[in-house]
Amino acid sequence: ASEQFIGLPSYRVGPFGSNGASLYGGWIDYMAMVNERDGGINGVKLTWEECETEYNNARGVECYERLKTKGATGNTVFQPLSTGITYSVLEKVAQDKIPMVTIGYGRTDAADGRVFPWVFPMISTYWTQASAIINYLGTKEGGMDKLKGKKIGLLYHDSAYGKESHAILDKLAAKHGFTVEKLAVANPGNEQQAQWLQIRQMKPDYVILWGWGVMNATALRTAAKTGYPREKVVGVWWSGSEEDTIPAGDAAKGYTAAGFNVAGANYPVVQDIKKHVYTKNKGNMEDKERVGTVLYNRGVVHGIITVEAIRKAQEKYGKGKSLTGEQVRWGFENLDLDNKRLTALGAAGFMPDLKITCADHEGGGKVKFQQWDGTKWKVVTDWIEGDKSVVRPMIEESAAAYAKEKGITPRDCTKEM
Amino acid sequence: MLYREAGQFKASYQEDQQIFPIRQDKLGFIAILGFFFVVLPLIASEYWLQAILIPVLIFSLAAIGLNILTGYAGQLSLGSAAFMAVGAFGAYNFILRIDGMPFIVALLLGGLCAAAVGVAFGLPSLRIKGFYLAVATLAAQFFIVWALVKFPWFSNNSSSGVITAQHVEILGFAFDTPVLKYLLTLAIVAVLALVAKNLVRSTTGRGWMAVRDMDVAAEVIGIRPMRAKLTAFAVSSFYCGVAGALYAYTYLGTVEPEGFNLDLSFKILFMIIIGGVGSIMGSFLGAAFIVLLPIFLNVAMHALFAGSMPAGLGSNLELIIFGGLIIFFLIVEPHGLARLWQIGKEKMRLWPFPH
Amino acid sequence: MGFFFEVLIGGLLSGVLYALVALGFVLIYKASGVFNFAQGAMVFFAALTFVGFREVLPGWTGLEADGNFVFWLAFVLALASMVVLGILTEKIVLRPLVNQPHITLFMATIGLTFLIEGIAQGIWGANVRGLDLGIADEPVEWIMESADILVSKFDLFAATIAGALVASLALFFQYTKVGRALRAVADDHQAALSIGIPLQHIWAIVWAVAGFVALVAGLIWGARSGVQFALTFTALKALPVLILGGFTSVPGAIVGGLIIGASEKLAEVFIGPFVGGGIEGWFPYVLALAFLLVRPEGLFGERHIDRV
Amino acid sequence: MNTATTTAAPAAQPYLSINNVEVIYDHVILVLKGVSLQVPKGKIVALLGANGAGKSTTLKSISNLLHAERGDVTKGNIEFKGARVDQMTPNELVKRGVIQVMEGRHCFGHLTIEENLLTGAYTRSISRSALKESLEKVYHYFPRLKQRRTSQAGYTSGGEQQMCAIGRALMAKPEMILLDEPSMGLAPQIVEEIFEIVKDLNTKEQVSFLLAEQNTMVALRYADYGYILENGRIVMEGEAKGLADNEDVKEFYLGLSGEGRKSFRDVKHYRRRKRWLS
Amino acid sequence: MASLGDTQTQAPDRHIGDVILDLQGISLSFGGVKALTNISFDVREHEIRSIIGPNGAGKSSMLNVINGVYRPQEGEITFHGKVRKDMDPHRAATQGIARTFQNIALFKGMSVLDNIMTGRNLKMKCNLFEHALYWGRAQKEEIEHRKKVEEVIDFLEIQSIRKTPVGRLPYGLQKRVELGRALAAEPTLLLLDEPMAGMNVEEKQDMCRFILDVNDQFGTTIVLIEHDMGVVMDISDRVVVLDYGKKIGDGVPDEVKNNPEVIAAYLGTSH
Ligand SMILES: Nc1ncnc2c1ncn2[C@@H]1O[C@H](COP(=O)(O)OP(=O)(O)OP(=O)(O)O)[C@@H](O)[C@H]1O
Ligand SMILES: Nc1ncnc2c1ncn2[C@@H]1O[C@H](COP(=O)(O)OP(=O)(O)OP(=O)(O)O)[C@@H](O)[C@H]1O
Ligand SMILES: [Mg+2]
Ligand SMILES: [Mg+2]
Repeated sequence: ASEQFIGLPSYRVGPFGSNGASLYGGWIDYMAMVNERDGGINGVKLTWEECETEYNNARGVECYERLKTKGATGNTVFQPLSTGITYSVLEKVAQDKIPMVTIGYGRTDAADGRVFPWVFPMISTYWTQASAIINYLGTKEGGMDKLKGKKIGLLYHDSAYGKESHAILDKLAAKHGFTVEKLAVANPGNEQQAQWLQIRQMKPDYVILWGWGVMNATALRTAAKTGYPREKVVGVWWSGSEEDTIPAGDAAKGYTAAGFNVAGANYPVVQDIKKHVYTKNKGNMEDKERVGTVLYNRGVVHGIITVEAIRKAQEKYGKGKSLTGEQVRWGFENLDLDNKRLTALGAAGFMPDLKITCADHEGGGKVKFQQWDGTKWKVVTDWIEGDKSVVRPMIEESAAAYAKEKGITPRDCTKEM
Repeated sequence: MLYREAGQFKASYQEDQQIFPIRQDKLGFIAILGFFFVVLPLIASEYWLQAILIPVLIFSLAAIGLNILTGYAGQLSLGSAAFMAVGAFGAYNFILRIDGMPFIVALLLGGLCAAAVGVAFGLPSLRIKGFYLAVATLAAQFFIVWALVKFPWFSNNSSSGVITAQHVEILGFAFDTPVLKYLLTLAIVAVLALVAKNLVRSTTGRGWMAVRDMDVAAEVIGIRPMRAKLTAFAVSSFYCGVAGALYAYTYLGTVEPEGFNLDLSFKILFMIIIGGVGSIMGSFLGAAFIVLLPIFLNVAMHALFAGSMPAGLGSNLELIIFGGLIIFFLIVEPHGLARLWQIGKEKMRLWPFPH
Repeated sequence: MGFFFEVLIGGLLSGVLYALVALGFVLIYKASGVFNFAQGAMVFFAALTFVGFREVLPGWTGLEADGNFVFWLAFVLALASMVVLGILTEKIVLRPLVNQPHITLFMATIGLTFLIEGIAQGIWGANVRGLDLGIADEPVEWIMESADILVSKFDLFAATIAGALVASLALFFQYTKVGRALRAVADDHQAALSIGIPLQHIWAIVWAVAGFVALVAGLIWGARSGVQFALTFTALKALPVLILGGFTSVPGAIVGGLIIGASEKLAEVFIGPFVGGGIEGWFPYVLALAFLLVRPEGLFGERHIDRV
Repeated sequence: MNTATTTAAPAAQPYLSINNVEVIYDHVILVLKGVSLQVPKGKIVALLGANGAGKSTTLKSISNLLHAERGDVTKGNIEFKGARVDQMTPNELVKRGVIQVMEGRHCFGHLTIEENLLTGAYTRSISRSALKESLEKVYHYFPRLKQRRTSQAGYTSGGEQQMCAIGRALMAKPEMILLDEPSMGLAPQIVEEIFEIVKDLNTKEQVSFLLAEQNTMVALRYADYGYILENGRIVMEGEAKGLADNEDVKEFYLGLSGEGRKSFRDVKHYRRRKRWLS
Repeated sequence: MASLGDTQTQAPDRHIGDVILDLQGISLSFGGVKALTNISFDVREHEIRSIIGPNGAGKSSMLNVINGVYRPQEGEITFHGKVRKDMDPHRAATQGIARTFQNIALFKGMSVLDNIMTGRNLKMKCNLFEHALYWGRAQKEEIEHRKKVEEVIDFLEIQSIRKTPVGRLPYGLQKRVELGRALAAEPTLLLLDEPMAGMNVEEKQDMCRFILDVNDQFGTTIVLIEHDMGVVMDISDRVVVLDYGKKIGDGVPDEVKNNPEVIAAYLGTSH
């Protein structure tokens, strides 16, 4: 039978090994499940190979190059789950005609598909997320107008990743009339006494936690130490997993975080994985307890999107064929996961519906908010959408600037079919 | 009679001063050069060029830089990556802000920026020695990276501090394919390596080594420790800077300041220690070793127990073996691969015993 | 003003925790003139082993999970592992490299770092774990009420332990024969051998002690921010403390810790805002550098002798 | 050429004996080419020879300090009181009473003179008073050290360091001392003193000595027996008196030619050297 | 010691010039330790001037003062008619003072050749960039100096070990190489700190030969510290005796030798 190869530049050691294990675990499990349950996509078996990047850019590039030529048609989608690696291969993917999907990380302005045909920062970019968070706070306050005069603290990881938050929040602050107090936390972020004492001084109404790795747990711990109510701390999705709350212990209770996927093992899709994969113990997770955690499910989302894109592409380029990266790219660009489809996949409410177009490589832009009750994440909102009217122009502006710098002429999407 | 002897030596000095006094070595070296310049580009796959050869060359250059500072001048430094960053962002801004700026010039200017910064952070070395200095150089490491993230000017106000290297073009000729990029890198590295070799076998180099081995004595015979150390910092940082620029332009294309983090600095340090402290050739060996070993292990792991072992365990095993091998090599030859190679040659040449 | 003191005290307390990690470096440096890069990894390894045992022990022994007994049993087992680690390190790594240049030994400890990290995560897995020592990390009420200054119970507790550890070790080095021998070894391996100082044993001992210190540091830091790989980064916090206090001085570690801790916090709060914050990463190093320019061997380090 | 057994001074049991030892540095540099020598109990044996002959190497191979310099004993065996010592750690050796005073001082620079001496007694577990006693003894031998007791060894003068090194060894209360160039850098009368001390220990406490010495004149004056080492081979041996009278030794090692000692001014430069080997 | 008496008569009648180095009332102390107290003596051109004295008397410190490694608290140094409070090593070197050290201070990591080449350092004019290219001037210069260095090597008869790393050499040869490094600088004033320690008579004879040759062939002035009385008395023109940092004797060998104070403090009865 024909096969479809997918290269996995995973990281299972080093500071983020824990996250990598869950993310890639969920993703691999889903693909394994598709193979087991449906015998692949229209009979096309999914095959994959991991390549350890240690979350290191150079290693990532090596993996990219190594995986590129593997399998029947070479690597057909690249998802490094590391913004750094994303940047490092940004130009290569275009040359090699391999679509790169960066769900919930990576280069934000790549959402403009006209300038970045090969890059798909799907579901929601950092900017959309930021505005979604503000919208959530608005609803908490009972209306966006209520945000006027409010003071919002931004505790961000002092790095490229953390700085993504600045521009958008400033814009939103101007629009809604609240103020943003930015507090940088030096990498790795295992010391935040100073920042939280400052927060204790300035008494913000909310604190947005824009962290990564050990910074999150430390933040919650220190918040508790300085007596700042966790209910008023809202995290981004890279701060909203069990890996962040468990080490914080009781300090995490009441903390809320955004997520473009939710925690929980009782969604049909996860159940299927257990049924078809773990009972045959072909599961990838070393500790099964973590099946259904936020990051694991995020991995599953990666799986779903990958598989569905391939499925879509097969409709155009021939069912049961193994496709090239270029063909799969078309699949991504025309991906349409409406709620009907999601329900069919057993992922209704598990992830937001999304529709990718030539111009918009982001799609959905929706997030849910979950609260940590001390033992598990509880969903507390429905899907909340970011403010596209603010975000989209920013994206296009930034993308245009890039296009200019690089001498790229944006695609004319009216011509694309 | 002194005179006569001198006369008869005269002819031989030039030869004696050459990099490869021994004929076999010279031929071997030429062969190697030929292989890298002519044969490899023809046979090497894109993967090898992009993912192995180019980085190895670039890291070799950085390693040479650090070796000049640590190996020859004896100033332990943990800030190499930061100086690479200066080089990269320097070159980027020169090309960005001065139109018509030739690539090579920008490269060198980037290197010079790094050199300047290097000298600035080298000043403490006049008073501070050994590991104290090493830890002090961490100040450079953290501060520079922080500054690059913090001040958007360096990254042309990109929202995240990331820069995307412009396309490499020399005299209107674009270096866009892997082979061309490889050749460009190779050429630059080869030339700079030669320059480094010249420096270390000249008065400058002897000055460095003298300061390294015993600065009091050095001062007494008229070498200025301060001058030697600072030139070492400057040259070293220059090399790191150029390496950094290449790292951005011929290797990754897009770089973020965090890319030049402490890990990278340490990696370069491994390279010179494993390769051989105080040896240009060692820098190459070390770079190759440190870049290739983890990849090799990763591939080997997959080949051996693909699937049969939990992925996490595999990665950790790689780490363990990597660490183990480093220790093993140090025990076998504390002075690095270069020395190992020498001893091998000695063994071949002069057993049982010289005269 | 209250705020100032709040920051100051908080800084001092964190400083003691840095000192705790720095201590491990000092021990080994004193004993062998080696800069033990693996200290951070040892902290991680120790903490992970502890929580690991704590997880599996109930399964093996049928004791209830968060009982005192399990806690101490796990502690003992973890300590034992650290001792074994120390002895193995001496046998496999140091002994063959005796009398080699420092940079070589330094490199060896880097290799050791990879080994330890690999082994630790290989055995116990990469999972991030929480660790609760039973001391709540919350403000001390009466200080809070009387002066509205926030002082964390946990930090006080940690500081006490660290202080005690430092004090006892300082005494040990000053007044025992082994202590003296250690300093001798650091000066000249070969000479030490020649007069019959058993390097092997001494190093084994020191590494074991360093392992113990690492365990304590690991527990305290693990309780603060979870037991995870990032524990290895605590080393980065310790280094400036180290050079400021002097590689060879145990009391130096504590003093350096206090200075670094306090000033870095104050800087972050009062200077940070003007330069965009996040200066905690480099400020301690620059500060230490400034100190070094005045005292090239740190506050209490031994002067480097070059005599002709 | 193992004449040692035949001519060696009559010793009840072979005390320290080195049989046909070969030493290689760095795997390639062959330094000792089958050296055999014996030190009888309670005797002073001198090991003479030019620079680079291998004296220090011989001593280090006995005290097992070679591996610290990446040198190995590749042939032969070394016995002390009938037990092989090749595999012992230096620590065990010192415990058994064999200690080496290394060439070139090797004091612990950062320790004070007194601390240096105290570390010397590391292997002995003795009372404070006993320790004090041996300390006093050393000070009695080297009054100069007492004056400088509190200053860091690294800052003391060359000779002071030399004394410190010897004193440090004495602290271990050894029964066999390997002295490497004790007289180096010492003022004449101190040299005399040191050799007096050697004699003293030797007669009073039956300490045996193997001393590598360049100062042949003095060495032969105090030694009972002597070996001459050249290029890693023993080329001559015999009773100290006998050696001192040997013509070649006179010329090359004592600088005495036919008509007594020559002034250093008059020594001819291009004199070709007579050698036993090659 | 029969021949000691007539050393002076044996000395070739070299013309001893006038004072080139004059030290007045030099005092130096380290914390409590008084290394030198109010020492004055001079060195004449072309002469061999010895400093003797018990261990810790302050001989090496004296040399360190002369070439600026130590800065005396009191006193003044007159070199080539220029009066100074103290020297600094670099200036001393540029003015033609070279030295060897008591505890060998060679550059362990370098070959014999390179070690001696460093001695030429001050004479080299090329800059970093010329070195980088190693072309034309730089290379010519390198080769010229190499020639000079080879002369020194031949002179000291160490051709065979040219390329060996000095760390591996036996003690005696290292001393010789160190002398070579000093000579390579073509000094006018050469300071030798116990150049013959740890040598046997034969090697000492060679060393003496070298010193004497340097002295008459290049007319180099020599200040010598040595503990071997035979050597000192034979080859030196004048001897100054230190004890506990004080000067207790100064003059031609015979005077010194018979100076009771000196005998008591230093020579001991055996001489
Ligand atoms: N660590 C080493 N590595 C390589 N060669 C060495 C080493 N140590 C000594 N040698 C060589 O071994 C030979 C003997 O050295 P050794 O020090 O034993 O001579 P020696 O008789 O003690 O001379 P000296 O009287 O100068 O001390 C010398 O030629 C020396 O070059
Ligand atoms: N840098 C220093 N710091 C402290 N004390 C010093 C220093 N240099 C020398 N001394 C002391 O000054 C005194 C003289 O030292 P110096 O080395 O000049 O003696 P010396 O005459 O060379 O003795 P030797 O013949 O043993 O070399 C010694 O007591 C020494 O301890
Ligand atoms: Mg010797
Ligand atoms: Mg002296």
